[in-house]
Order: sequence, then C-alpha cells, then structure tokens
Amino acid sequence: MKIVYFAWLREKAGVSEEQVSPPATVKDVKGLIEWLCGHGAGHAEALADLSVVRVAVNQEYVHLDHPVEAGDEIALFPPVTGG
Amino acid sequence: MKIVYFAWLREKAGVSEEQVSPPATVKDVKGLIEWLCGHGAGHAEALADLSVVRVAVNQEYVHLDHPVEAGDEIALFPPVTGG
Amino acid sequence: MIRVQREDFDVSAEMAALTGDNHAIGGVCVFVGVVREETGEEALSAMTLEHYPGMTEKELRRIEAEARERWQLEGCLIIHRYGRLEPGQQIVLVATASAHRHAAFEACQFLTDWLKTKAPFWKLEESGQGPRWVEAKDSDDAAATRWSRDDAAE
Amino acid sequence: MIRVQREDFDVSAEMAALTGDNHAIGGVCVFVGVVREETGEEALSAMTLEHYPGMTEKELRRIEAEARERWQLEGCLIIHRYGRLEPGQQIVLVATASAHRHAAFEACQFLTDWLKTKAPFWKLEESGQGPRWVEAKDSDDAAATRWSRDDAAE
Repeated sequence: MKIVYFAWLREKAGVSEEQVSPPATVKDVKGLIEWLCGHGAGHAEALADLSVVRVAVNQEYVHLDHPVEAGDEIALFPPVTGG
Repeated sequence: MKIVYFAWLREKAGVSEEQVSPPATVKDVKGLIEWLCGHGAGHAEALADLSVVRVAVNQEYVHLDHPVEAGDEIALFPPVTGG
Repeated sequence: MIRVQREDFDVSAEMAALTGDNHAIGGVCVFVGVVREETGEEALSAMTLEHYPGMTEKELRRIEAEARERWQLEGCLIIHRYGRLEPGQQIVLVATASAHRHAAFEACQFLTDWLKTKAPFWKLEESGQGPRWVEAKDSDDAAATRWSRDDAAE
Repeated sequence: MIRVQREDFDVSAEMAALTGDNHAIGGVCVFVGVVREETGEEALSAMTLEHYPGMTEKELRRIEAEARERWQLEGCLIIHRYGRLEPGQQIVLVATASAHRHAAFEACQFLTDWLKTKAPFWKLEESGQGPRWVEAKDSDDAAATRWSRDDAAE
C-alpha cells in the first residue's frame, strides 16, 4: 500500500510518499489514518484534524469509510487551492 | 434638422441622411415620423411599423414622445443586432 | 476602454495591454464573438456590420462606465468591429479584469448581453439566398433585462 | 482538452487551436487566472503550485467531460500550470467555445468554479513573512455548490 502526502500534510509528516503494510485490522481510510498516526509525531500532527484532511484512493476522492487494501494508492492532502 | 437612417430603414427610405425643415406643428418624434411618411413611398414603407423602429435624438435613445427641434440629429433604425 | 474598428484584433496583445503591470488583477474574463456559418437554412458566406459612428462610441463608453460602477474592475476593454466579415472571423471582444473572478465573469457577461441590445450595430447576412438583415432576438432582450436596474428609456 | 504544465501559454494561439476551422462556433469565453500581489497583509513575492500528478489530469478530464455533457460545446480547453510563479503571471486558462454565448459563459464559469474546489493543486505563497500555504475558502465551496447535481463523494 502506497501513501502519498501533499502540501502542508507532506511537510508535517516529513515524507512525500511511503510504502506501508498495515495489519489486517485496518479495513478503511479512517482505520488507516489512525494507524498512521502511530508512526511518529509528524504523522500524528499532520493527521490531527480530520476536518482539513482530504483523501483519494487510487486517485478518486473518497470518504473516511472507504475500504483500503493492499496495492492501493492512498493520497492524504489538505483542501485544494488551485484555479 | 438632420435625419439619419440605418440598415433596412436606410434601404427602404432610399436615403442615408437628409436635412429637413418640418413645420412648427411637428413637436415630437411621433409627429416628425408622421410628417416624414409624406415624403414618398420609400419613407412611408420604412416607417410603416413603429414597433420595429428605434429612435435616437442627438445620439441618445428616446421614446416617441421625445421633443424635436431645429439643429437636432434624429436617427431612425431597426432594433440593433450587434455583439 | 472602447474601440470601434474595421481591423481584426489579437486577444493576447489586448489582454497584455489591459493588465499591464497591474498586480492587483487576479482574473481576466474574455468573450470573443465569432461569425458563425450556420444561422438559418442556408450557410452564410459573409456578413456586413453597419453601425452609427459617434453614437456607437457614446453607448459603448456609457456601458463601460456602468460596468465599472457596478463591479470592482481593474480593467475593461470593448472592441467591436464593423465592415465585411467571413465565417470564423472575430466580431467583438469584451475583456474584464478584476481582483476576483466572479466580478470579472459577471461584468463580462453584462457587457456582452448589453452589446446585443443597445449598441447601434446591424448585421447584413449574405448567403445563397441573397442578403438579409438579421432580426433582433427576443432572447437577447430577455438576457439584457436581467441586468436592468431602472433604465427609463428603452 | 486538458493540459497540466510548468510552461506559460499564449491565449491567442490556444484560442486559434481550439476553434480551428470550426465555423459552427459563435462565441468563445476565456478565463485566465493570474497571480495577484495583494492577498493578505504582506505583498506576495511569488507562489509555488504543487499538484498530484496523475490525479490532476484525471480530475480535469472528468470535469471537462461533465461540462461537455451539460452544455453544447464545440470546444473546451483547460490549462493549469504548476511550479513557481510571480505576481502578474498566468496560472490557469479555461476556454469554452459554443454556437451560443450563454453556453460558453456558463460552461467556462462552471469549470473555473470547479477547479477551485476539486483539482488537486495547492498554493504556497511567499512573502516577507515567509512561506504560507493558502487556505481553502468557504466562498469557493459555495461557488462550486451552485453547479452541483447529486455528487456523492465530496
């Protein structure tokens, strides 16, 4: 499972992308984020406020209850500010 | 008093501009148009249907009851189709 | 700024002149009207735009001033061509620059709608059926009406 | 057509490519977003646009398809730049071509509103106070919402 981070989430987590293998108990985005928070202070800080975290699984916007599985690309980023 | 005609009003009237001196009884646009209709078949045909005649006095849109006087430039034309 | 001209215009060059060094601009909205080939039963070969020199400039200046009063614009440009034009050629350019995109969009649409109903231009279309003066459309009046405040004279 | 690129673009050249020889086009609406100097208390010296390669193109393609489904368009082009940009420089171009001006205007505004809330770009502003990530605006969400049908995922 590949996790990619953008903008200030990337800066806070201190990593732009990482390969992870969460335990089988991690079934959805919410579970994954809780598990990632245990990876260090940076991750915990980046993911502290879920109201400003947007998620894409395999490059599609999803909600927190969306399932995740091995092989997925999961992107975590703040609300977008392009245009 | 100078009268200018545009588009199909010009073609029907057969003139693009003319100097006229209407009698003192012609006091407003409506009176002027009625008087101009007496100038020939072309004028009468051009001005037959007032619902498709727009009027400007001294380059400002006006209604039929707008006063006219010597020295005015009165334009008669169909609804505009620019843009 | 307004211009009534026979010549064509270059959109990039006009936008560069409009924005200049004004770094307060966040968005530019541009509308370009183009001669369409399909307008009725027969394909159009060309059209000729007649206008009322003097009044045209006066009306364009007036409506530019109204747009500047109603929206916070950093720049505003209207160019309207006259003379003979063929399908695919540019007729009119309306460009509005503002700090915020909504003002630019609204002002540009306001000006475009207004041009259709107030600017003294008339189109003569040429096709296989001969020349024909374009008739004003009720839908253009309706489009312009949605911007109206309390304009007395129609 | 969509493009995500570091390079600048020329509006006239893009419009010419968009319209080509298509004489069914009656109007082209173009929006160009520009880097604004005044955005907060301090003047901006530059901004850097980060994006999500792959997903950006996917989202732009999706929204272009939606615009083409909702409006009768003869052409549609979105160009969004990334990388470091200075005040006055062009960020984004949205161009829509249609037989009728209202479709071009509405589709262009729809695409522009949508870009602000769905395209995965993030702006990092540089000023005398140091770098700062731009926060999303509620007003942008509101602007996008007026176009929404029944999009499930936010």
